[in-house]
Amino acid sequence: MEFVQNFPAFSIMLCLFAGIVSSVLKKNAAKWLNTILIIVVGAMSVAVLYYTASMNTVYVYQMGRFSAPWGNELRIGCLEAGTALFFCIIMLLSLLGGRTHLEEDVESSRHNLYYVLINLLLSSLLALVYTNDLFTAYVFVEINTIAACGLIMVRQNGRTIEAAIRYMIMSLLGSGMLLLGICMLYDLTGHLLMSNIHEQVLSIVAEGTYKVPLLVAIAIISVGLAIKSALFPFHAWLPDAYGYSTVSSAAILSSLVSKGYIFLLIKIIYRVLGFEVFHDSGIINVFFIFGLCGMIFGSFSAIRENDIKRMISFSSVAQIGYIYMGFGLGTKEAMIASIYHIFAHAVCKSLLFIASSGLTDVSNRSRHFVDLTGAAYRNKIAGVGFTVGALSMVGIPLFPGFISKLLFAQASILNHGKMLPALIVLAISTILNAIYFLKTVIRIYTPVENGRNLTITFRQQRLFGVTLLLFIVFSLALGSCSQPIVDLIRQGLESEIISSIPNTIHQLAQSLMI
Amino acid sequence: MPEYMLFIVILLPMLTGVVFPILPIKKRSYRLLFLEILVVLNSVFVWMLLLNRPESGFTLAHFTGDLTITFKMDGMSMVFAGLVSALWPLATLYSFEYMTKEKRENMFFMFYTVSYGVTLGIALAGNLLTMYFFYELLTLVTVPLVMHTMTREAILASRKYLYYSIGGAAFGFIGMIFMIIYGTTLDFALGGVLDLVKIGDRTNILLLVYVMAFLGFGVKAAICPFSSWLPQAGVAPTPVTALLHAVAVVKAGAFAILRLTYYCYGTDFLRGSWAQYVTMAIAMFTIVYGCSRAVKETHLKRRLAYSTISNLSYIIFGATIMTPLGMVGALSHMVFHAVMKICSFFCAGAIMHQTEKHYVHELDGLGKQMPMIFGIFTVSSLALMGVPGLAGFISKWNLAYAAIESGNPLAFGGVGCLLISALLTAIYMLTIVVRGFFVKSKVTEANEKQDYHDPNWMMLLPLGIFAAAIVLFGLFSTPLVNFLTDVASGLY
Amino acid sequence: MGANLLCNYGESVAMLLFGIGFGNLLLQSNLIKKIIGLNIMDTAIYLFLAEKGYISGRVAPIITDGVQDVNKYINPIPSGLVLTGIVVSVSVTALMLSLSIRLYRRYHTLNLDKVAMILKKEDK
Amino acid sequence: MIDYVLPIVLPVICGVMLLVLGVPQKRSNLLLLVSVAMTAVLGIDVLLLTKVSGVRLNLFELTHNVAISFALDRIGTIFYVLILVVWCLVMIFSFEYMKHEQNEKRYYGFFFIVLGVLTGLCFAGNLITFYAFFELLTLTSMPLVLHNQSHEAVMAGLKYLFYSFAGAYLALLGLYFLFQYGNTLDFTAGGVLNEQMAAQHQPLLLVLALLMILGFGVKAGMFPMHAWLPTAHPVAPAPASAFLSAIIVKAGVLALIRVVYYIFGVSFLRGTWVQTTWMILALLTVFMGSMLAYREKILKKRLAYSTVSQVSYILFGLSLMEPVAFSGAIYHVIAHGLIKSTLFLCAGAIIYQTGKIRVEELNGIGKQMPVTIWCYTIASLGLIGIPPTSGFISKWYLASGALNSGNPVFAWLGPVILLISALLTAGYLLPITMHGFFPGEAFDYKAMKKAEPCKKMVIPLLILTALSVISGVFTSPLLAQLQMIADTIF
Repeated sequence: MEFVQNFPAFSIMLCLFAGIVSSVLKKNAAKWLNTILIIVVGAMSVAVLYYTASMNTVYVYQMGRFSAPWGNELRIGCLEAGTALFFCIIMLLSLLGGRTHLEEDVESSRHNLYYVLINLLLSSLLALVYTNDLFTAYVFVEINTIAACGLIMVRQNGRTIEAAIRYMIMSLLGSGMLLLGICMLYDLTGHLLMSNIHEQVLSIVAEGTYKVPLLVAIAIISVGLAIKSALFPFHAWLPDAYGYSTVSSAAILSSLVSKGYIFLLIKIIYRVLGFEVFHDSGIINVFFIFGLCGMIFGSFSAIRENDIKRMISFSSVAQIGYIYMGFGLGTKEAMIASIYHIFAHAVCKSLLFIASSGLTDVSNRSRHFVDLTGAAYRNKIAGVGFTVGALSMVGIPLFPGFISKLLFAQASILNHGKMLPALIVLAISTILNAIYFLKTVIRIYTPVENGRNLTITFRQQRLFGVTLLLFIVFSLALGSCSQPIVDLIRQGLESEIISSIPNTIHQLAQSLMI
Repeated sequence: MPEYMLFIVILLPMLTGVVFPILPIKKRSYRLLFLEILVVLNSVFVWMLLLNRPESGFTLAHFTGDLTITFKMDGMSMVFAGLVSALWPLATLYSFEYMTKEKRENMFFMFYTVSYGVTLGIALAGNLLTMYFFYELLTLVTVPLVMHTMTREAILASRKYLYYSIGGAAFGFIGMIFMIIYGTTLDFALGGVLDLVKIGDRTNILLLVYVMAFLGFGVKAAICPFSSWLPQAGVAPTPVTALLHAVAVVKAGAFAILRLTYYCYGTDFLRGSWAQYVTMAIAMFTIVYGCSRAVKETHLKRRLAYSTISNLSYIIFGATIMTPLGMVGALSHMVFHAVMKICSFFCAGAIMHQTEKHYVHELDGLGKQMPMIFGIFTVSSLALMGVPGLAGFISKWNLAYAAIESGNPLAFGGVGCLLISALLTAIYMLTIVVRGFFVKSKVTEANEKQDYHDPNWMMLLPLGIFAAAIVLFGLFSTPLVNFLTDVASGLY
Repeated sequence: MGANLLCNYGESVAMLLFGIGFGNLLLQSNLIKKIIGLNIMDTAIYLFLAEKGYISGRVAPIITDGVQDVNKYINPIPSGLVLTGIVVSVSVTALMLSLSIRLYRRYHTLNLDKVAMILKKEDK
Repeated sequence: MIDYVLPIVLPVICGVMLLVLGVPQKRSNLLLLVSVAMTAVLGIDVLLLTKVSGVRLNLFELTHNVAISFALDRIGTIFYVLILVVWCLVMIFSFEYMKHEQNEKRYYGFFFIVLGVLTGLCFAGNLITFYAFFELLTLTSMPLVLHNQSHEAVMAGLKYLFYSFAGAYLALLGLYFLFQYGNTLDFTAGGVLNEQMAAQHQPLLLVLALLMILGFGVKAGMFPMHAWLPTAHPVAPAPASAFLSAIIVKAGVLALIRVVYYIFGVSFLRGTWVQTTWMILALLTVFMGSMLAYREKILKKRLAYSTVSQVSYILFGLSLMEPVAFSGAIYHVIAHGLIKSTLFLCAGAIIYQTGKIRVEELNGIGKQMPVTIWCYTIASLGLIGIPPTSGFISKWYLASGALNSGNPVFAWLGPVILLISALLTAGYLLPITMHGFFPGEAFDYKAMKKAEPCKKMVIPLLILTALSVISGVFTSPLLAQLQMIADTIF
């Protein structure tokens, strides 16, 4: 039992405590605490990742003194660790990038509250990533929701309140359904730990009893999480929520929060139900169709927008459509592609949000395309950042978007039935992405004669500039050397499937107790 | 030559272009001299590569999986790279003079030179992925050139160009994916790399995908439903229109189609299938369509652009014949049309540069005042018509020979289309010549007589060289055609 | 089918309630009513859980007069879940209410559609 | 080599020199220069013509098996001599005539170039070379058409251009296929078709043959695509239109002879539907041309229409694919060449002296310029076919050829139509003579003054007229030649 194995639990705890502490801290103290916290958690995740990846193990970490099937467990594999690390990086960068805006959007008395919310959010995300217990998952989903809602409305104006309320309502519907589904599963299997439920589910399916209730439970859970992660028909709340909150909130929400739910869904698909069971249920076709529709309609509404932030938000509807299409294809490769796309989209979307904020700064705070003309000349680094993000979204080689496109396409060919629709919609949505993103790029690189707007050089915004540079480097790295990441994901998924016979791990858990 | 030179010749122009705007040299002529020297140097490298060719390829990086960025010089690469590297220095020289009347030339020359490297990248790509990569890149680096004037129409044109190209690439992408899955390898190999065992009974889907990819790459080659970006892109400065939208970019599209047809899917798989008929029919239609639009068009550069559309489909028609001879025809028209069309475009550019006249009906009687330009223009237009003794005749001859030799009835029709379009070409080109030489200009009576004259040597030298090349190729094409035949028979 | 529904009526009622609450939360335009719907929904789930946890003829899992026998008590876990759930729903409800107060202060209405209209006006 | 290349290149060089070099503006110097060049060219041509050997010369290859090759056979020689004669006479005529036209320099330049191209056309040893020079001929003769750059002239020039190219491309289509289905493309009497190929693809080849006939027929003003001729010829300066109408039209005839007799071969085409179609078209053109000429009021246009009909005499003769008719056709080539140039030059002289272009203005013209009108009259008689002019001989052979062709319909239909059109010819040519010499009472002889053109114009007229008569009288040597040709190809 290495010490490393405690790190996940520690990190969750740390975040919670930090949240509590920083509620009484001063503004800057809270800021630094939060920064350090994220860095520390990231470092821990690196350690865990290294440990799990090198040993190629998946271990269960028992919270409290009750052992399975009663106690509460974490399950840590390289995929979880990697995701945690990734979330930390994105969150850190988004916060750094949006810091100047935070100063303007939030009155300084509330800053520490903001960081409280951030810390809670991080803890809930980590919990969603690590937990092995469905009900814990539900609780942290709620925490996540509350924190996210706070992040939306920390910037005080009517828009944000309305957006926050809409967001709350939708996600409450979602979590209600999730809870109901969990209860049904519990009813069916008598367990709350994922691994135990999995065994039971397998036996149920083997016996062939309880077909309908199982299907209903799966459906309810999937729909609930789909609502929370803004899959196409349920995306009404998204544009306002992302579009009007402060920058770093928008970046974090779009790139992390929804991804947390999706990751939970993946865990449920793989661990609770087992991939085959999920595959045999008809849900994947629903996911497939909704995903395709999302890819198309999201892009169309993005094309109609003439407000840059709302446009970016709509594009994330389309991108989430990609992910669910990957689920719907129902092959392992497609699942890998989806997970990779979670990463790729997270990087690019937060990059886009932050860069766009940089662009709006130099267009006297207006977010309409007309005023953005030539913004890239006034704020060069932001222009470059936006261009990189846009190219990645369109799927130009060297950028992560291309890799995920590649993976999706390759995966879709293996599924003969869904191949052609998937491929064609991929191509079409590429065109649509090109239309709205590159239109914007051309717009911001179109010079204007009367340069009355102020110009911001790199010196005036060191932090912002450095952050964007980091983002760009990060996304390029993700895009150009994607092979290790793909391998990591594959290893994670497979190792989960291997280790869902949890005997060895139980002994480990026993040894943990003493 | 060592393999890494394959990468050097791609990298060098890119670096040059990127460095150019921040060059510490102040005096314009020195800057341009520097640029020209580097471009010429690069072309020299390319030709050295052509003369002693590295047998093996050069792998730059490993992409995901077994996908690599690889450069290799096989026959087609030799043709395209040689063509591009021969034209580029001349075009650059020409643009020095031309750009004196345009703004922001630093930006212009930057992207102009970068696109040289990217085009070479397409030419030297050793596998489909690499080619796709540079293909997308080419779109991106040429868009700033299209929107260079930054007028409203320029921006609209560049947008359209962008959407069309990206969309096309998206469909080409599908074809690539299928090659990844169903091909034994992604590397280009004459005769195709399809794994027939894997395909099994799914031939029709593969054919469908081939047609998709054909259309996708065809967007850059301006095949009919997707051709409307090309005339609009004519708002770019003439060096761009001439070199990129008559040679580099559009030929890259044709090149990609040739690669796809002969090196990836393989002609044995495609020949006689419905896919061949569909693609050939599209090419034939485009041939006629482009010409007839050109006849109606009165804007000089747009007219030439439409003529480009139809001539590109000559190449594609050759490609869809799907026999080695067809490939010879396609390649020869690729080379010859490049020279002819860049020549005529440069003449148009010179006319616009000297006289600010853009429309055909404004050209009355200019032939007297700038005989050199109009003489060369006459040569190029006769060549485009395919008058024997000039380059155009040879390539058309090869195409028709291949079409008839293939014995494919649709191809016979294609020969007919070639001739119809030849007639239309005569109509829209010779009217210009006749106006220039034989029509008294009304303008001179109307207001005072301006005296226009031929441009200076920077413009005339390239034009002269091109005209000479046209005549030379027209008279003694045998060595070149032999070389192309070797390429098509996979000797390289 | 009908017999099933009848014999475990508790679950049926829970589902009914859940539907009602869900509908209210989704369809009501008045915020307060929405929140009430939310609570109904949660309560329905707790009822469901309680039903699941209950084994007839046993008592709540609180050790009375030192009887340690497991067979005497009902399954404790659902009860624990219900408790946790109540905590969560309370906090969420509090948050919603505070939000609606803010909204009311700003727009003097609790009707989301009206708010949306006002916002549109603000944009113009 | 020299004896083939020099006659082609030399005139072209002279022409290009004239075009590009800064030639003296003073007219007399220009004429001096031109005449020197002309004598040089003619001298060399004649010299080489005497010592030219029939051997084939392959100059170089454009691409695989696509050689530029020359070989001068009898038929070529006949055309070549005709061209030389008419060319130099017309040149002499132009010296005077072009006085009242602008940029003569260009006119002479292109006149030289055209001679070079025509020479190449006669020397061409295979179809590709022939085709090359055929297209060049169109390009280089266009400037003669639109010489006075009036709008209608330019339009006529373009019309001429596009019709000819359309025809040329039809021919090119056939060329492409023949390259596959023929053993070679060198002109060989009796055809070059590969037997089993021809057997396999007979329908295709027949269609191609028809297309090629139509295509080259354009230049010869054959029916479906004849409309350019009446537009293009009259707008040119008179000597130019004389040359166009007398010689350049014959390039189409030569092309048809080459294609039908030296590529496809008579044996392949005789008795097929292609032959029938061709006959019908030719006869149709004969009749229609005469009718239109009859209704036409402007003199030069009338002559142009008459060209349409007369050239189709030749085509009809060729289409019979029968030795006698063939001789007749070739004979008519010569006759029509001489006569039509005479007529056009006369028209030119009239215009030059009096500026009158419409027929009804020409009352009493014979009194003003008797020599001209006499030449005109004799020429017209020749065209109508009155013995002893050359026209009579040719038509005689055509008719007899038609009669012993053994074709049930055309054996009698052909001669009948020829006869009718001869009457029509008389109808549209002779009135000018009559009204010219007998203007009637209304005509006042006071106002009339002598307007005989100067020698430079009259002498060519006389020579041409004389030639047309002579060739009608001393027929045997020429007929012997034609017999020999016929023996090779039938």
